[in-house]
Amino acid sequence: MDFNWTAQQQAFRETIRTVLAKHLPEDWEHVAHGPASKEQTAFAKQFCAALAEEGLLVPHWPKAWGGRDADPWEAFILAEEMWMAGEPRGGQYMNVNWIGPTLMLYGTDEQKEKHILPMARGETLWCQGFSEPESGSDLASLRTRANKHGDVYKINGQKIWTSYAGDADTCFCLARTSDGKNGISIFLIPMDTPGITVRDIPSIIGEGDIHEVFFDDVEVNQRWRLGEEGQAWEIVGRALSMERVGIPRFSLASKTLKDAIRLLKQANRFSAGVVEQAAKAHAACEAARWYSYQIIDQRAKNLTTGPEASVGRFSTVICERLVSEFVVEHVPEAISGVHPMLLAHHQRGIVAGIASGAAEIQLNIIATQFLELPREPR
Amino acid sequence: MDFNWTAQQQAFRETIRTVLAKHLPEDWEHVAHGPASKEQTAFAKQFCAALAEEGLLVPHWPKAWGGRDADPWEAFILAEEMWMAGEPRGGQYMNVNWIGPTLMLYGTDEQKEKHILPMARGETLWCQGFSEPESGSDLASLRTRANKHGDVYKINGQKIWTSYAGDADTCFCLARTSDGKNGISIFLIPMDTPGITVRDIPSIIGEGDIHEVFFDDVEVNQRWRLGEEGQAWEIVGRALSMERVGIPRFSLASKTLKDAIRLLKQANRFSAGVVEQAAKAHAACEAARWYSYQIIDQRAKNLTTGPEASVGRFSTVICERLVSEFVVEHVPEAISGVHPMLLAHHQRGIVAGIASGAAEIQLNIIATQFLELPREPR
Amino acid sequence: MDLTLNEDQLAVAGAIDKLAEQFASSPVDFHGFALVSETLQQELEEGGYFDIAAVPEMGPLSAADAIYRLAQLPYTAEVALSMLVGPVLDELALPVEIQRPFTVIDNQRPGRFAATAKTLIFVDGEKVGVASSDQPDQKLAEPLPDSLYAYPMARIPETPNIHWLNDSDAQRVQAALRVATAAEMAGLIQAAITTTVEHVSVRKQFGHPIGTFQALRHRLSECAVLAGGVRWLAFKAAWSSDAGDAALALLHAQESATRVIYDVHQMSGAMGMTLEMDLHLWTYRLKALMSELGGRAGNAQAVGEACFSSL
Amino acid sequence: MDLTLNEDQLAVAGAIDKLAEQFASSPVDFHGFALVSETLQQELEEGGYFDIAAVPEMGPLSAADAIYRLAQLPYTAEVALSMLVGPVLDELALPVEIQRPFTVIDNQRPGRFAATAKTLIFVDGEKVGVASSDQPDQKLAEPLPDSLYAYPMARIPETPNIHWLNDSDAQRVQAALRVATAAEMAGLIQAAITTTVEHVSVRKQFGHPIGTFQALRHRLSECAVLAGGVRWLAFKAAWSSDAGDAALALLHAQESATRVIYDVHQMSGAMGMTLEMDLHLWTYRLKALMSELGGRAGNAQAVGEACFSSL
Repeated sequence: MDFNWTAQQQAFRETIRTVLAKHLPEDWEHVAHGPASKEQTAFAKQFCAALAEEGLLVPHWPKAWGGRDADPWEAFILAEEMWMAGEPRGGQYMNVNWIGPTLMLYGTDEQKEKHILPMARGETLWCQGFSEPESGSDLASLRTRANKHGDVYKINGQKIWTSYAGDADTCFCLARTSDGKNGISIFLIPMDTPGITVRDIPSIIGEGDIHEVFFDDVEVNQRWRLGEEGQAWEIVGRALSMERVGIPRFSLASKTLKDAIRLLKQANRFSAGVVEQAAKAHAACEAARWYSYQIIDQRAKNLTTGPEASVGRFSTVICERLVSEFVVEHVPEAISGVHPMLLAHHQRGIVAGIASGAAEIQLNIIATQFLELPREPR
Repeated sequence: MDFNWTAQQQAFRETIRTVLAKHLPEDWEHVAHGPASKEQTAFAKQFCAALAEEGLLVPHWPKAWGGRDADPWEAFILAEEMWMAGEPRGGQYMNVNWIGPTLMLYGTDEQKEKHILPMARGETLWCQGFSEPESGSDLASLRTRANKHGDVYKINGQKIWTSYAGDADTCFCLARTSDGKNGISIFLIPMDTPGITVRDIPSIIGEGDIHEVFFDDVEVNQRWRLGEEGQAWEIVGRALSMERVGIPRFSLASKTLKDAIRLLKQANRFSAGVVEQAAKAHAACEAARWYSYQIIDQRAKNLTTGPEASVGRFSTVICERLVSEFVVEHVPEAISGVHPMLLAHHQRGIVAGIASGAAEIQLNIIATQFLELPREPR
Repeated sequence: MDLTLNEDQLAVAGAIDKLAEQFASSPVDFHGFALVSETLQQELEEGGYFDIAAVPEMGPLSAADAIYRLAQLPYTAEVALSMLVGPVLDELALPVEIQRPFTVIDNQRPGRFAATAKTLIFVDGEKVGVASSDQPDQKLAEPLPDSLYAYPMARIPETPNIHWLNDSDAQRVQAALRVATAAEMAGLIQAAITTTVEHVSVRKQFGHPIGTFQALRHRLSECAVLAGGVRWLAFKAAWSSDAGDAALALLHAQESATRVIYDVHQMSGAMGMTLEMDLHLWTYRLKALMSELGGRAGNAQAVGEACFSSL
Repeated sequence: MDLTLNEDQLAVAGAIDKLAEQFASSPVDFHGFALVSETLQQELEEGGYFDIAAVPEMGPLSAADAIYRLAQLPYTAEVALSMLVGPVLDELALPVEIQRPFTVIDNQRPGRFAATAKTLIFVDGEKVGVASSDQPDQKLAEPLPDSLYAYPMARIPETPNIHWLNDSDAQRVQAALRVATAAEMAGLIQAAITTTVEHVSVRKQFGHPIGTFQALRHRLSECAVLAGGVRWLAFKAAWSSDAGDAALALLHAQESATRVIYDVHQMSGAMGMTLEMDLHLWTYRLKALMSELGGRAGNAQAVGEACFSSL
């Protein structure tokens, strides 16, 4: 084992930091406040284009699609640095991590042509139409319907918790083409299609972050169905496996903890009891770090990653919790608007256990697949 | 509200302490080590007889049965002082708290004559034959059978976790006379009846504390069935409601915490971090205290006690946990045999969440009856 | 020992509950953090409720109970300090005019209701000072509209005319502040649990209300146990006015809130992130109180001094 | 970065697992606390396993992995200190004869294997001293057969010939002690979880194995997450030999153990109270290690100094 970065990995990290310093504006702290605020989304478009030019938007993609086949370590280092900087890519991180790669695997030539290169240039924003009012992380109870009439599907239903929907160009949308688990299909729907209505849901996380999306007789040509009818379960599973480690939340949590400690030291408020709590949060961040790196290590070695990925994800939930609690308890002014970056971490941190692949789902996977406990009676 | 004891209550507590000082031997700390060790059980017999003579064994019982109708507060003060002293009554606390009172309510004249006065004199030890290998707190799955042949029941089956079975005179035993929840009956069985075998289960709690009891064609005359056939569910419910608050564990936990703090102060080891943990444990003990007193207050005022009793019980589980953890972490030598009373608390404390009315059962009651959450699907 | 409210106290509780009815629901179109009701404050003022702690038949316990009840409303107002700390300041006969409402400026940090308070209580470790806002500086109060805390927050710049209390007065005021805060937290925790119970009883997953899932039921039950404990310790401290009891109550409130805040948000999922569910009104008030008056570490040390020094 | 064992390390792991097989079950008639195997210790000695930390291809990481694996056996022996602390003491070339096995006497408290140890390591805060047991006083070791800890415990009276280390040596030894203890705790936590998984998969309540109940599944899963984190931090610390990493690893081990011990006993119910289930072999070893080398408070302060002083 070697817990150090290679010289090349370190150099890559430095490159990213230099690029970030070059492209982030002076008042970035104030732009970064809400993960999906109008300001941040607008900035992300220009920033991602710049990143693409620097060769840092999709380095891990194949050359054919604008990348350079960088290994999983570099992809992850990139994700870490972006997340620590307040994710200036905004919602485009989804393109980069899984929407693009999923289209490469399952898309028709037409779909790839239309969508992948614009992603690689940082020009488009997508949103993810998975959750519905009566089905959170539970795809089986999906109710949005896509009924076929000739070459066209008419889509009716409602999505909720949709991040970026307010500004997205295209929706990666799940809808039911027939009953049962294998009756769900994927549609790539331009958000300006008639019949789509987006409503902002006011939220703690920040203005413009989450939405409801209503589909009212939305017509989509079958050319924009991704994969076969009913293939959604398989495709989404594959897409999620690309996201196995998820967002490197531990890196921002760890940075936030250190920022808070600095503030406390300046104010002479870093007393013994506070040190103890900080040390425990730090331990949780480091545990999450090594868990996450382990998954990347396995991926880099082309080993299959089993349920350990869920273990890693849950360890991140634990560390986010401890850091958030530490900041609120000891630097309470942080979320009174006095320290924008700490506020931004708070808004990102509170969703750690709730966002895609909620903590409970991870715990179920750990129980059944990792510990191999008997399954729950249903 | 008044959070102070009345002068009379305080005087009663003093009386008990004087009596304890008079009757507990010098080396009591070493006798008290295991809650049901042979030594402790032997001592309990002489101690309870003395307590009876002092009028302190069954003060809350009716005059007819040797008591003086003392109110629930006095009964609870008595329980607190006894438990804090390491429960020198041994297993006889069960007679006093619920076996005697249950026999008064449901016993035949013959049953009362035979059993109640000896209890009031501190002469007899009972054990409780409830748990079975495949049914912990879940009476419905009880399997011990009592088949009637003329006037006699033949009992076959197995009980487990039976405290005091090794020395008990009589077993308050549940057995199935027919199928279903209403097919369980209660038998008062002399432990020297042929066919009964007792096996010690070696345990952390202390030698001789828990047992398996095997019933092999044990014959019991129907005169010794308590109540009607199938009445067990009702009678046990009534008996448990007498035990609503359960053992005043918070009192010993609180005393143990203070003893540990004293030791730490003597050794100059009571530093800031330790103080914080101690303060949190203290808060939990006090929360459990007021919860428990609230139940007594209601009982003293003849008000019905609802699911708050379970809330109170679970608060005790929390305080026992924090105190046990505090002692192990900061006075680790305590359970290496260096401080017998702290060891004794440890052995008593670790079963807090497991013994009769396990924590999980309390949480289920709280969820359904107190919070009124929808019931679990079955 | 008598652990039931007396008749006068029950009458106050009943009247408070009645008064509270009109404030029981948040406006449908409210999607912010600080939902303040001046009417609530006025009605309490007019009803004479800010004086109950000083009335022997009711006393601070009755005031703590009122705080506990009112803290469960979606609307907030400066209630806790007026009810429990005001009467203590009055008794001290300080050379500062004591007028409602109050604010606490702890360690120079932003304070709740600081922009509208007429009496400013400064806390710095064990030191306590009082100032009237009737001075030119008052205009300098800097409101913080972007705060996530569900109280109106403001920063107060250095105020020159602080009257610092002597040690024994400071300890009395600290104790009252701690009890007031603990009683408020007890109500907030309770309201957060009530809101969550409603949510999980309705919201379904895998075809069942999520409130039927055992993992959630057990956690919520543990939260309920903590909530009641916080209330008991706050009531005891209000009754005794003892410094140790007060620190113990606030310690337990802050320790329990840490757990409850996390759990209720976990159970409420994305709904709890929205400003359309009231949950944040409780949890982001609780978060504002987590660090008050020493926070867990400071309150624990105060408990240590008051409760363990004789051991 | 490379987070997989190398071939040599894998070979050691395989050999350790093979050697461990014969010690994998406790004797049916054993109902005590300290289940010690001298054979285990001999075989490790004969196989040269106490030297792997000093072999460059394997190093302390390989030793930590071996400790982790062996700690999961029901049998115990003085393995951790011999594997990770012995080599460090050897390197220091002290004027004390360093012989296996070792014991730690922390703050004058009873020590594990103290009655049979040949080298005594005294820890008092940050101070570290070493003494050989080849002195007449050794006979004074006072075994504590009534201890609930599942190690053979003994008290050592004041030993006059302690060689106290200089600060930098003391820090190195402290770090090695902390890593050894953390690695052992990682194994013990894992074993406690494994034993509990077996138990709850079989034991039924209300007609279903209790391992099917969601409340329990989620708690046990959280324990598993903690267990793996403890292992990672112990491995990282073994690899880096850094004082901060070492304190961090032990802090996380002690913090996680607090939670896991409670949960596994809760889930094992009365069975876990018996000496017929092996659970106490893990939990009462963990309890013995909760207070070692500063406990959570002391290790957290050490983390603070090592990791936060540059901030």
